[in-house]
Amino acid sequence: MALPLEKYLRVGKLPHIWCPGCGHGIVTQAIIRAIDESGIDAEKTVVVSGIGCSSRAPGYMNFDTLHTTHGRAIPFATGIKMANPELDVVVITGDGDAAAIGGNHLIHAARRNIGLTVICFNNNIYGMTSGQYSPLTPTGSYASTAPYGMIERPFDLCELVKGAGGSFVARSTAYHTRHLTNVIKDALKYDGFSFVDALSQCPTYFGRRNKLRTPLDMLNWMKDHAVPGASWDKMTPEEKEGKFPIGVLVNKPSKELTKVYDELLAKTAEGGRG
Amino acid sequence: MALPLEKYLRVGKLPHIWCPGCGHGIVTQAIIRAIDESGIDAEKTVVVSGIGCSSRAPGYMNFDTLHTTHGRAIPFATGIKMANPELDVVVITGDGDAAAIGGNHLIHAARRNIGLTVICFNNNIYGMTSGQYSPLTPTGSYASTAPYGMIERPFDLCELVKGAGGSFVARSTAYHTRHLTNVIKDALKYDGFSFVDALSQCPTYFGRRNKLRTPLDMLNWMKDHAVPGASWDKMTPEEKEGKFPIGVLVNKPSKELTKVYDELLAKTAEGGRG
Amino acid sequence: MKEGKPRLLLGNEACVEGAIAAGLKFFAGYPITPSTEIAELCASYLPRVGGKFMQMEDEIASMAAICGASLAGRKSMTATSGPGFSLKQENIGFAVEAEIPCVVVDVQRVGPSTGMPTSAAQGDVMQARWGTHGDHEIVALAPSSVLEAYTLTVAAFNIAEELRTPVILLMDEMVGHLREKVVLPSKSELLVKDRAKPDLPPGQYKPYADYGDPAKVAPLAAFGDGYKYHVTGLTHGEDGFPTNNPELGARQIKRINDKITSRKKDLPQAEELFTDDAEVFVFSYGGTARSAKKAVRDARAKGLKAGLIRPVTIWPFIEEPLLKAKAKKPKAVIVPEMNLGQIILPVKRVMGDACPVVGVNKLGGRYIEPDEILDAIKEAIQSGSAS
Amino acid sequence: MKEGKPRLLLGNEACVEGAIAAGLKFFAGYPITPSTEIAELCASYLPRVGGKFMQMEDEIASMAAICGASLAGRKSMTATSGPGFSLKQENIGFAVEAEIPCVVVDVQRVGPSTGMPTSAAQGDVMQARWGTHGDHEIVALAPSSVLEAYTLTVAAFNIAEELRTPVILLMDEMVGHLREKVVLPSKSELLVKDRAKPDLPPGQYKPYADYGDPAKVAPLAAFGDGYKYHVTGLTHGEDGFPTNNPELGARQIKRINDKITSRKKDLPQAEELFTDDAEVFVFSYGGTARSAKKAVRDARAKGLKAGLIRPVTIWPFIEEPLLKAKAKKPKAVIVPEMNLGQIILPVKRVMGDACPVVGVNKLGGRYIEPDEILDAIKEAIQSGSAS
Amino acid sequence: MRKEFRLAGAGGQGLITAAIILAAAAAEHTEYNAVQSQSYGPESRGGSSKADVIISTDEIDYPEIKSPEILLVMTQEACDKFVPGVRPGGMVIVDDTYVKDVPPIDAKVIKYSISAKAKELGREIVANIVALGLLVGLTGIVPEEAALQSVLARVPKGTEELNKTAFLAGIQAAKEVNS
Amino acid sequence: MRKEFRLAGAGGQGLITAAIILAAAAAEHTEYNAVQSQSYGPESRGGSSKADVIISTDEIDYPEIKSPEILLVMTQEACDKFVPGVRPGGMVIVDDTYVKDVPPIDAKVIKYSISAKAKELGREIVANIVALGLLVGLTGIVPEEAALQSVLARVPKGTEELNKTAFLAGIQAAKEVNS
Amino acid sequence: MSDSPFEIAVNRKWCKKCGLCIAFCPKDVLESDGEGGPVVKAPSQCIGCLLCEMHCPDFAIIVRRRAEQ
Amino acid sequence: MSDSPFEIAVNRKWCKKCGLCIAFCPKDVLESDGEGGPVVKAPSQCIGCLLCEMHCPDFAIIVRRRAEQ
Ligand SMILES: Cc1ncc(C[n+]2csc(CCOP(=O)(O)OP(=O)(O)O)c2C)c(N)n1
Ligand SMILES: Cc1ncc(C[n+]2csc(CCOP(=O)(O)OP(=O)(O)O)c2C)c(N)n1
Ligand code: SF4
Ligand code: SF4
Ligand code: SF4
Ligand code: SF4
Ligand code: SF4
Ligand code: SF4
Ligand SMILES: [Mg+2]
Ligand SMILES: [Mg+2]
Repeated sequence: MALPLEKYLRVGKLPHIWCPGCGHGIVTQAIIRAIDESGIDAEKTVVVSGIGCSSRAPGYMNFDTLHTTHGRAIPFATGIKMANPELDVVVITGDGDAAAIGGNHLIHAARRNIGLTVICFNNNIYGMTSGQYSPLTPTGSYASTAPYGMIERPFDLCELVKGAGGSFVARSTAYHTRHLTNVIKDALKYDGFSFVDALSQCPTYFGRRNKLRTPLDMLNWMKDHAVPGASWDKMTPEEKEGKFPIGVLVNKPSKELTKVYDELLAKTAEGGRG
Repeated sequence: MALPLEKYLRVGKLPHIWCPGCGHGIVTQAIIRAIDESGIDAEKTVVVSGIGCSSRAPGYMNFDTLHTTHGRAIPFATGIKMANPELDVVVITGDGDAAAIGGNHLIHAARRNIGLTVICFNNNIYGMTSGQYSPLTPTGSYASTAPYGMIERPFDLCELVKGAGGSFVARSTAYHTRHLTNVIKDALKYDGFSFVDALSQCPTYFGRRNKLRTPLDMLNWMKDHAVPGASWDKMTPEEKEGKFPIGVLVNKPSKELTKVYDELLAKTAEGGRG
Repeated sequence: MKEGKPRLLLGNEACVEGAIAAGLKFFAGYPITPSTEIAELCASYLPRVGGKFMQMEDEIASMAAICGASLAGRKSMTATSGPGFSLKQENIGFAVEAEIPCVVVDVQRVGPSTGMPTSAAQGDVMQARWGTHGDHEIVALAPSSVLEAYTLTVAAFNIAEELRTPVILLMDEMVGHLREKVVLPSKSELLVKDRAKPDLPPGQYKPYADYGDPAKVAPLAAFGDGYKYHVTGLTHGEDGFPTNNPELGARQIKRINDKITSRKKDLPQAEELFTDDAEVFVFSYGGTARSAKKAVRDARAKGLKAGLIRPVTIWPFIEEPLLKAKAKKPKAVIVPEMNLGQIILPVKRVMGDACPVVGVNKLGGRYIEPDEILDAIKEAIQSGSAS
Repeated sequence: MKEGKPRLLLGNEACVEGAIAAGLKFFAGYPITPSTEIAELCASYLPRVGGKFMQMEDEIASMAAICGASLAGRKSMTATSGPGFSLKQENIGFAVEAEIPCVVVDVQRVGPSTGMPTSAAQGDVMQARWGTHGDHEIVALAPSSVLEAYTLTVAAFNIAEELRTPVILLMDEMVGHLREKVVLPSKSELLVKDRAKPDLPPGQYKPYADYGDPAKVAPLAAFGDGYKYHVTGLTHGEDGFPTNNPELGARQIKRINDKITSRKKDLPQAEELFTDDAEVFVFSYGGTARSAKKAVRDARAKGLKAGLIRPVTIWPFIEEPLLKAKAKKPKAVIVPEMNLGQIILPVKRVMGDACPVVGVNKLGGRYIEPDEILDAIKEAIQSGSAS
Repeated sequence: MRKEFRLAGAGGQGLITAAIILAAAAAEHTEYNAVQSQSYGPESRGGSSKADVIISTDEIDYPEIKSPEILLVMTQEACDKFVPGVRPGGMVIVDDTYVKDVPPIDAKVIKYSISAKAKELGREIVANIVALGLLVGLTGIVPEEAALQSVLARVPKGTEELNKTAFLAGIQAAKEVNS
Repeated sequence: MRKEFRLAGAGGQGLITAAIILAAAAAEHTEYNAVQSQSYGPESRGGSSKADVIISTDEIDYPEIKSPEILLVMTQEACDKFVPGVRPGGMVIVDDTYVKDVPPIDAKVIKYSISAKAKELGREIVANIVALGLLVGLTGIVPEEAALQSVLARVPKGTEELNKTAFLAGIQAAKEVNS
Repeated sequence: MSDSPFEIAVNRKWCKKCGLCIAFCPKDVLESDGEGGPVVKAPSQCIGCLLCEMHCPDFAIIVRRRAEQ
Repeated sequence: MSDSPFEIAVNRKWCKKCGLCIAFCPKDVLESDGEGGPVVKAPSQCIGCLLCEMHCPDFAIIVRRRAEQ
């Protein structure tokens, strides 16, 4: 079904500021489509972001939208969800926003199982500030602050969130648009903290510097290196080398925090311990 | 061998401020013993901490010692190690210091594989500020800020560090003093980022509130719930319930960051790309 | 809570009760001495009134969470002390820029850095004004008593909601950790203000409307109310969307500042004691003002014409009482502070060359004693007479 | 780098070259417009001189890392802009309290909050002074030109090392992003100071010795040198260990402040232009001072007796040039700032009731034009004559 | 009327609680004004403990006590530290379970084995309430009934009986030592 | 002598680089003072781009240009926006590959298909250097040799030849359009 | 004009000419306008797979089933 | 006094009487001083296992092999 643009986008704010071929528009579209297909109430949906190219997405999306400070989207969103658990709260963030400055909030939200859907537009680079390395920049890649090649190891964001206790973790890419949409739909449906590592391309600052000259090259790189989760589990470490799994990687039920809080409120209203 | 007190402790600063039966003294002793047994040079050893009861330990230890701000011991230590890779840099932190406010630094240091040995005095509570819950307080336990019982899920610190890419991860307890000492020795020997989750008891603020009336009760709880890593792997999820593994849980070689940097320096001295 | 009856309350506890009376429904914080009781009591009391307490991973997250909760329509508060106050600064700036009502309590202790965590100081006075980057005005109130810890917390919420701005309750350890007899105002005596809600339909609502009159502040819709509006920390236009237009940007920054300065007269005014015929004025706030009051009373008992000006609103700096004093050509203004001299700076600015402005400063966590202020009063009167 | 030859350099680049000339060996930072080039150039240049660049996970960690590296004996620096400067405040306070030499560059942009990231402002002036909690003094230098971005960075390192304190290089986008022709001083012209090392044996070394003379600062051993000493952010005694003794605590806080204020005369002094016979003074710093200089020159060309005071050291506030001006009974002091009026506050304090102190303020990222200042000069001279 | 009290001993002896109860009794059950404050250690654990109470008919501006009129000491350390500061003609109440030497002082010195008594009643932890009873009995600063109400309102649920016994034991002791 | 230049077009056309090279040529190879500045967009991507250069025999206090004497425009948008601000009697250099309409203006208007020329030379990306050559050729503000040195010092390694060709093509063009 | 049940709308104001729509179309429906933007060359071939639309970063190409309108 | 090769030193100034040393001694060498601190009751039984020392949070009990001194 064609995208119901006017319903979900602030068309008056378009065209957006993103560069030609930037993956962020593709992922944004997938989110909108997933929201549409999952039938959640747009009036009760809040989209929150930090700072970065990725974090500009909410400005184009026709919901209650909140563009916060760098790295802090998740705690802002936590306050919103706690204040009004009726709301569907979606967080849009970047690899720098979520995993560099915002890493702590990410793992704590995962631990708490607060009902947010966090989608990381992961382009392995700081786009907004012109191409410095991020904690997701692969070792050896070039960036404006890694002129001799990145010497640090990158995170595997899904492993990180899993290690923090996250009970819904998924990954997809800007290449796999339908898959990405479905994965986001699942994340929206999950009652608890859900995290989607959405690989996006930054042709301007990552691609050019790293011999992926066009957006298409970058999308094809995603195609070539992504492995469906089910196949992944059967691969040897050698086969896994350089590849990454996509799909819903963790999905186990666990009571969402505001629901637990509601029980606490019911208890204290009756006069519990304390 | 009896502890060579005078060599490693600032005896003039003792007795310490910790409460009777506090586990932090036990873990501190294990660290000193491990340093002694591993034969590293005390003059080239720096001990860094954040803020908390645990973080007071360096003040009693006869090395170059640095008592920083809450949660930030690891980045301070990172600067020290980068500035002088010859130094053995040990970080002493608490569950609040390392995993609440300092969680981001912990995961980034693990990711980078910078050569620090981080020992978390994990007493499941904020001791210094009188017993608020921490991200390690078990669900259902009581704390001054959880008068109705803790409703959040706790971290598994070892899983968290592993998820962040940590390549040396271990756990022991104040009950298992010899084991703890050995595990810390292994951590000190590891060339890269090493993390030890050292369970400690806070009788004053955790024990009293949670029906573990004496320090001994708390140590016995550790004994009863710890499972050696090897047995752990063979247990069913049901058997694991409520227990935790101890021992060296991850130990895989990976090049330490300052070593990688040295290679970069050698390369740029020759005039590399950039 | 039993209204009207006398009670012995801790300053920090009075703050929590005030907050709840003012409608607090969401508290996010991170423990730190000497503010911790505020978090602990919120954890205990809030669920009983259907509110929520959340201990966040740090102070940055706490400040963020209360902003979020406020946008979702709940009155929100956080509490901290020096180190945490430093960490909150970036998001306090966000609340200023995005005009989010909320209350931030800073129970001051000795700094800088970790300092002396359990000892009293008034060292964050200038930080409260200037701690976050960029041009901004802020409202900060300083209670001197346990009763004021209550009433000014209520006032802080009212101002926050009316002006759509973060309000700092600038306590100090002396007040926060003091237990004192209080008779709290009854519900009917209490003025509680709630934020205005938009009466325009969603399409027409301008969350950052500029009415030309800075004292008029746009109403704030709650997320989920159907307005689907945008909030950002970027400089923005009336619709809330970012602008790069320098004129628009300048106007927005100015408006946010002016809404506060233009309302100075509506903020809690200074308490004055014996100022009518005073020759020497003591200008003192917070816990220290208790010593100052005693010193002024003692001075009067000795026949010395001392007067007290106790600013309750610390920021924006309200000049009137000092200008009135200046007109009386006083012998001196004495400014006792548990710091190296902070509020004395604007006092000097206002007093100009009219008279000496003398600091009585004390560090290291000890209270300033009434006699130290009394000595300064005596000296001022003597040297003033001599000249 | 080719010394002595004229070059076209970016302000941010000159800062990096100055830092390296001063001995920078460790940079930790987190990218943020408009300071990012400083990080990028450090990443590129430092490894070539055996130094290290590290991009940390955030600004808090960056500030922590440079403190650590400095204690390990390396000259260290970080660079940021408003939002990051707010985040660094807690650990800047640590560096103050633990007396750790380091340089913090803040390239100011429009705030508050995210504001206008690529536009110029001077909105962090007061934050530089008061941003961290508790009583503290700070040194902040403001370059007006690309050459000064170089020379003042060198000066910042020298002051940091000599006084064992963090030094703020308070740039603004206007200077940081300006390319200008410069002739850098040669190595031999350059005065580079290194921190004093203890000459006492480890047992006797007092890392926080109080010599009675605040201008004398204890030497700083490097970690690993065998001194096995203790460093803390708690209020501490001469040996570096925490103290709860109020007298000791007060003395320590005072000493750390006095070491800076007592050395005012050794810090970079104001540039003065036509001040001898001026009737109107323009007091201006940073990028805006370029407009001020042009305005003053234009005024002189028109026969108007305007003079320029350009403070180079912003904090501690150096009063002498203003006191000299005050003695001349000027018609006005004009203070142009790309903010709502920050440095004008101490200027007013110093000028007292001597003459009007007039702000020329501009927000929204636009530079103040020379003509706007010239108009203020004209007006001051006219209304000064009229009265 | 203005009376200044200082209660001093070791952390864990519950003297802060006792001081709060005393101040609350005055504040909530009499016409007097009352303030209570305490010094915190570097952290709130271990070490010594000191709590002050001022009860007055006037407004209490400055809440710090320089030389208390009535001092209760429950450790030797507290005794050594605070006895010299007692107002001449004041009163020092000493728990001679732990305090062996009282420096010479121009004040009425009352000795009683407070902690021993508490132990005898079942748990030493109620020594603070025994001490409070003693203090109230000796000074008559607040009506006994008011003080007892305050005790019952502020001790942990389930310990009311024990604390009441302890308080009354203190009152009784006051009669004994005074006689 | 004081000359003010503005180079304006789209992000990615390399006009900032051209401005830097121009200023550097003056600063590093002549006695003149020079400053160069640019406006950044909300972010440094996409959108329009504007770079200013002042070259002067005097000290340059205020670095902002109000009405440039020489304006280079490489997009229609830039043309529309900046042409009206050109100093009367100044010069406007227009890349008529992209600029179709030039508003009437009291200035010398020079049109040349800069981008087309660059494409012809191999890569449109060197249009900025063609433009620079044209500008230097037309104004003579710096010696051609100095400008060329600056070009070679500041373009990516491996592209020197192409850029030299581009620069010389610009110089050549200047002769053509001037004749 | 076409016998496909799908109609393809390109919004030239938003299109940034990245060429992704063209590259992803499995049916060669689209061709480049010379600068990377799409020209609908063979509308009848369109199978409505939405690959162009879903890969467009600029919401600039929308494929609608004619009935949808 | 004892025929054990180990000597047990208790530092009463540091000991906080938590009782852990006593509880952990496998040989009942230690007994409580009534307040939780250790009294060396049966020095001859000491096997030098160090469990007391290593569980002492206060560095207040040290067991040395006599030869060590
Ligand atoms: C506190 C703070 N530090 C730094 C910045 C500068 N900054 C803005 S966005 C960004 C990185 C964005 O990277 P990412 O989150 O990956 O988003 P992308 O632009 O790549 O989509 C940085 C460092 C800031 N705005 N605030
Ligand atoms: C920025 C900041 N926030 C809060 C505090 C207060 N604080 C000091 S220690 C601490 C928690 C300590 O807990 P943990 O790290 O578990 O150490 P423990 O005392 O339990 O050993 C807190 C919240 C602080 N000093 N600084
Ligand atoms: S810089 Fe990169 S991430 Fe940002 S808009 Fe351009 S392509 Fe996208
Ligand atoms: S409060 Fe807890 S952690 Fe702190 S010293 Fe006491 S027992 Fe140890
Ligand atoms: S919908 Fe499919 S077939 Fe039709 S134009 Fe798009 S990509 Fe091609
Ligand atoms: S994918 Fe979109 S932006 Fe790219 S060329 Fe096609 S229509 Fe244009
Ligand atoms: S060393 Fe072992 S046997 Fe000896 S006293 Fe200690 S615990 Fe007992
Ligand atoms: S373990 Fe240590 S502190 Fe505890 S009783 Fe034994 S000697 Fe004393
Ligand atoms: Mg990114
Ligand atoms: Mg802890």
